[in-house]
Amino acid sequence: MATTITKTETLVGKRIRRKEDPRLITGTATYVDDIQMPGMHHACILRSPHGAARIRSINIKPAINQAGVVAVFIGKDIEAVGPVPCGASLPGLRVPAHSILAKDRVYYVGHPVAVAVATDRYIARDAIDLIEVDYEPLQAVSDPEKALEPGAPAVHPEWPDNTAFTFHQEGGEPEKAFKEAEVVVKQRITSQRLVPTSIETRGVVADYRSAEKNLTLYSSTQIPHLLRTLVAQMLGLAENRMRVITPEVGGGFGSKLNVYAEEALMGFVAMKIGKPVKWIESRRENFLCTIHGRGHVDYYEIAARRDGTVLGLRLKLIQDLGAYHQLLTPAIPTLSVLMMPGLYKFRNVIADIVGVFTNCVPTDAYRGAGRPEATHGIERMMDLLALELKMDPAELRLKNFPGKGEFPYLTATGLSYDSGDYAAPLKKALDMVDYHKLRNAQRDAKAKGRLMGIGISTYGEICAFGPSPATPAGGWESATVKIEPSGKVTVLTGTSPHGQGEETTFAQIAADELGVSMDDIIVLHGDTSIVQYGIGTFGSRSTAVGGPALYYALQDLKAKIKKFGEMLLESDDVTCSGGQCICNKTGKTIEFAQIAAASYRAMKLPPNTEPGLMATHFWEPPNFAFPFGAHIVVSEVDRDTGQVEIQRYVAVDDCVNIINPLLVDGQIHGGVAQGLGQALCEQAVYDENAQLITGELMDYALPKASTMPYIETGHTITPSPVNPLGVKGVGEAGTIGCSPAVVNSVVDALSHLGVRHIDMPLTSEKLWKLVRQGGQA
Amino acid sequence: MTRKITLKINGKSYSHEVEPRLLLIHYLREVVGFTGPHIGCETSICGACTVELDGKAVKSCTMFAVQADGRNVTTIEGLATDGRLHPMQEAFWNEHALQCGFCTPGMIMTSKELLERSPHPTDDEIRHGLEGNLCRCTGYQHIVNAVRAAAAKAGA
Amino acid sequence: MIPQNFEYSAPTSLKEALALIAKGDAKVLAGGMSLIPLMKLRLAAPEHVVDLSRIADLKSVHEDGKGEFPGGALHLGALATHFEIESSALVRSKCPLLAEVASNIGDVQVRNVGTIGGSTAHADPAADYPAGLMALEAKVHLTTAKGERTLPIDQFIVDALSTALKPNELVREIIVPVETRGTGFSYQKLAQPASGFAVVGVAARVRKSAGKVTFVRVGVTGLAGKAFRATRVEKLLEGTSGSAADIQKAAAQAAEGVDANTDLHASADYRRQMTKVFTARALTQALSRAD
Amino acid sequence: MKVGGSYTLPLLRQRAHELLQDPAILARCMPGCEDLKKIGPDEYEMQMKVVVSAVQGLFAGKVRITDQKPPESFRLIVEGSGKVGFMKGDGLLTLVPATVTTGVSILGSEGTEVRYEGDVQVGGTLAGVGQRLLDSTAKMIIRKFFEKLAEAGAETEQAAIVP
Repeated sequence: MATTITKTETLVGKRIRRKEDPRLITGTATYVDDIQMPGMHHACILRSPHGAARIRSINIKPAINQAGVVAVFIGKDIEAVGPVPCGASLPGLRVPAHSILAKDRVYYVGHPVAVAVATDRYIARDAIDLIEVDYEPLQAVSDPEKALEPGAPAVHPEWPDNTAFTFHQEGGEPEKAFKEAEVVVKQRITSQRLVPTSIETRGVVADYRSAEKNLTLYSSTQIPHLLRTLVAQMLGLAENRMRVITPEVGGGFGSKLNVYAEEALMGFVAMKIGKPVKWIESRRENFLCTIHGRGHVDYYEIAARRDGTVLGLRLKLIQDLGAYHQLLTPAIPTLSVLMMPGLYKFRNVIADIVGVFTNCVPTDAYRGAGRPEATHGIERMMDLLALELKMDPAELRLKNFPGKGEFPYLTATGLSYDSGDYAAPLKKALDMVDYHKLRNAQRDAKAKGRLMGIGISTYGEICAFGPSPATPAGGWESATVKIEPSGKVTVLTGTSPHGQGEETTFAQIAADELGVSMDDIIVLHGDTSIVQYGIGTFGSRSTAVGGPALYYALQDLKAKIKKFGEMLLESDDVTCSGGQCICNKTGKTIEFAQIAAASYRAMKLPPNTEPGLMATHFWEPPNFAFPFGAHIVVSEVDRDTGQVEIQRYVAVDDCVNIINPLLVDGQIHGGVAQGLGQALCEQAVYDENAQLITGELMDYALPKASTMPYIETGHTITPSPVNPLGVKGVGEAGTIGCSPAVVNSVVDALSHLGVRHIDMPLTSEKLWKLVRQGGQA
Repeated sequence: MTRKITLKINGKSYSHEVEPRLLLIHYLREVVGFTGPHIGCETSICGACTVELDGKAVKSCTMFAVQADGRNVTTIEGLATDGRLHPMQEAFWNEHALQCGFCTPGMIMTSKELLERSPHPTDDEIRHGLEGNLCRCTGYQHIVNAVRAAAAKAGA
Repeated sequence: MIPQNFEYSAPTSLKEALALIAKGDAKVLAGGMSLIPLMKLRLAAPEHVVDLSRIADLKSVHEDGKGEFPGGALHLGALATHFEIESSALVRSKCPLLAEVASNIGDVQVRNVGTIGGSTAHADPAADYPAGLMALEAKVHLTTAKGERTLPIDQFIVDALSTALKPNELVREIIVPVETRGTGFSYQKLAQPASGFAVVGVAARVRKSAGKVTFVRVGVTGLAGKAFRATRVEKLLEGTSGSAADIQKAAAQAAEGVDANTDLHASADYRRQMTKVFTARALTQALSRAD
Repeated sequence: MKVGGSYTLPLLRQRAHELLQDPAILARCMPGCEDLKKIGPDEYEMQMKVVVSAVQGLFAGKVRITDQKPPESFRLIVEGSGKVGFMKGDGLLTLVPATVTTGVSILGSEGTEVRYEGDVQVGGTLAGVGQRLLDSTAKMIIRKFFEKLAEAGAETEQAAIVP
């Protein structure tokens, strides 16, 4: 339950209900599909039904002849536009030419082939059924390991080995560590393809005014400014003649941290037909052509001493890239490698990534992006090591954390963990479940034949992307604060929140700093013509990078207010807080509103001071932030059916200072739900001909209210030097910590049957088979 | 090919010539302009399009506008009266039962019907009652809290 | 997302409806919960849709003392919704198994609109109703412009998505027996996690007398192309004391001789095993409710 | 998707084999087959309108017969594509003399068991959203095919015997 707000109390740290909610709960918010414009046309895209095929011919005549159809475009019409950009760079990276529409060949089911534009969305849909495409189907490959086998069908004929890149990273002396190890544990661990499935699909409205040569693009995106820069490039437009507006965005989870063919395509169409045009992705399309997440096959090895001290870590990572690189596709597995030691003192690590092309939709950033895969791997391996050494998994973990005094802690992969007390959240979680009692209860349950398990995972997360040298396109963030002449406050953030609640948390920060009511503050975002350049919302960065940018802008603004206050109060001993400046000698006060009015009226100005009250700050973070935490899951497997019941879910997170605990809980719950989805039920399945056979929500199982457990949250606070607010990101934490805790608990439930590892998702049939076969899969 | 339909939406009468294939959700959103109900899937799974038809929660994307001829529709826009939020809207706000907000109109409509049919539901009943509405942001916990809170408030 | 165009008729009487479908080229729309998603995906594209929802005659749910079943019958109009059946005081008291099955279908929005006639005529091999209807030995009352006929449910459902329904014929009502006092019942279902359809669903009815099981009916959905009555199970359990061992022994036969389906969510092997497990669960609960 | 099974026809093996090669019979027995044209030796072009409940698919495709070992076995390859997707079935049919246990055969109890084993690939919308029903529907269509074949066989036998 939220508290209501009064003016002068401190707001940061309070459970305040959100400023963005009134429009959302009344159905009056504007999402992209809610936009209507005079003369607006509708586009519908014809997509390949084949995983791989040559296009022999396309006949658009029957479609173009329909009443209401104004245009049909195919690949050759739009050759001048593009390509779809890849923002990641790796040595030797092979980047396939990624055209807006397919030319003479299609590379995955869903590959756009033609676009029909009509006066009405029903007519546009009818039109694509009338386009005749003659395909010559080719052999396709969907399994990344099979794609690496000699003789596999080549996704791109020019690269018959299907290898987009290899990447090697090493730290310490891994070979020596493995040679000297007393125990080596190995396991193949997969992290399946997932469909991000924001409940709002993607969508674009493009409006081109030819007289001014101005293109306005409304897009459901997480990165309005980057989108403007890149789409302007794709279309050959001057960037300052393009405006991107991000209306309300119905969820992204990384899938809208991208630049898609359709965004440039709609710009192209609007310019061609001279009318606004709208394209709204159907759910079928969302499954087929919006990026997927994960897609790992990992081979892990851990070297350790018999006493449980970890020594070395080896990883061979096969990343299913899909047919093309989207914005960050090849970069995602490199994040896994950076984070592969988890929270443990592995001083010797070696990793090799192979990025593999398949005839599937590209993978890219999906909630956690690379870190859930890494955490899943290392946390599963720690359990396997504990099993091998017959050690308690909690004890093994506690033994291998760096000590509180070892921060900043430099990892073998070259990261500097800013601050931490990794034992604290784990100990708190163990207390919350009463661990020793719980283990006894488990022994009793197992003695009675019940399959009860306890799973632990700890996680560290690299977030707050990030220092610019380590982030494609820059990792800083921007904020502007204005006090309007009437005294009302406007915040412009370069982040692009879409559910995270920064309109509220940023207002809390500004209200505290300025001492004004939250009601007097509005936070604007997502319009490139209103907001200064910004990077956007992803990678748990909005509060952790956008927050400090706002904080510094507020400091600059306060300094200016003070100058005006001193001038107006005719004193050099002035304190500004609580929405006013006070002269410490006379006690005379002046409200910010009066100061604002005077600053804009500018009858008189303080020395070396410009009129107006506005400050902008671009903040470059000195480092990533590394939040951490621990999850514990208690589960029971139904012996007869293999169904898993999550009996308890405890998540303890250390994201340092919390601006709004209500919202942090919401982020953790939502993150855990997506982790549980991966652990238990979600999987994008391509068959051997690269058909996506979980092509809709009827076959792709999302967690439902009835399948989600109650989540108990806890927090520890370990001060961090990383930014002035002492905040770290929390958006991805729940997801990252979740899946290994769930799988560890289920493996624990079945371990007496000889089960060591189970790949996700833990479907009931899979578990039932293991139970029936006494652990032999 | 078109057909005239007349129906009440949020208490007001509307009449239009429509194609039989026009889905009720498109009619509400694009013809009449109630964009509160949303479209999240094609297959009647996600529930973002939920509205009330003659007092019952239905998925307006799995219904033709012609089927609603002569009937009463309530959308999320029809819940607040005289600028006062419906208790379920208030509860969703207080409990932080939404993040991106896209599923919220449908979720509120289903929750409202749930309490009308069962004023004092258990958590389990709430969770089962919301099976036809997907949310990808909240993990449902705050939604369950909101429905429980609205029930408690109504019972108080 | 967008269906193809079609001609639409909304008759207000049965006679009118039957005349409209007499040529046999129209598709009948009841609740639309199966048909409309198919039309939106353009897997179905009927040229003429006849919407039955304005025919008041087809909505009636009533009891009829004489006729189809010796103990009396409930007549469920084809347009009775799943919610109406789940919540009807009459159905809950006179045929509680059917109410329980109805409450397991889809989600509340689907139950508010989907109809028993529509579901039965669609004959989805994983639909819930057929399990209950098989266990109840229900009858399907069909009508054309020229005449009427009544078919037992196991003759009405022919195969996966196939029924004995002719193109010019409508399901008028489903007829189920008024339950004998003391009959125990249960519907147990393993739901597919995405769609909620039954991986397997088992409906059971049992009666006991003087410590013996005197009557058993078991209907199974989801396992095969069509729902069926597990008569082997029934025979094995009848005459026993209904102990846990008796139940297990009988339930073990539930999938015998059946060509089981395989899909993404469950292999044929798993479906068979789950049929046994859920048969045992349904029988156990039904016996616990019988007196 | 693997398919496999068997169906016993009340026909002698030689006759069953002949029927299974006869374009007129195939056209009649393949559910929804609207047109079957010979385009080469053992190769036919066809139009199919497959109706399964509300689902309706128009397919244009080809039927090919290869690996002929009359009367024991042959391979049947059926391909079709339409707006709802495409499919390709490739199966080995083996004909084994058998005893007919059900139904009426004018031949008494002599019959032929047709065993089939093969692979069905499906693409497009059908593959993406039809998973749950593919197996049961494929089986149903195969069953219908053999039922019609048995019917056609009985009729032709009758015609042969009763001039």
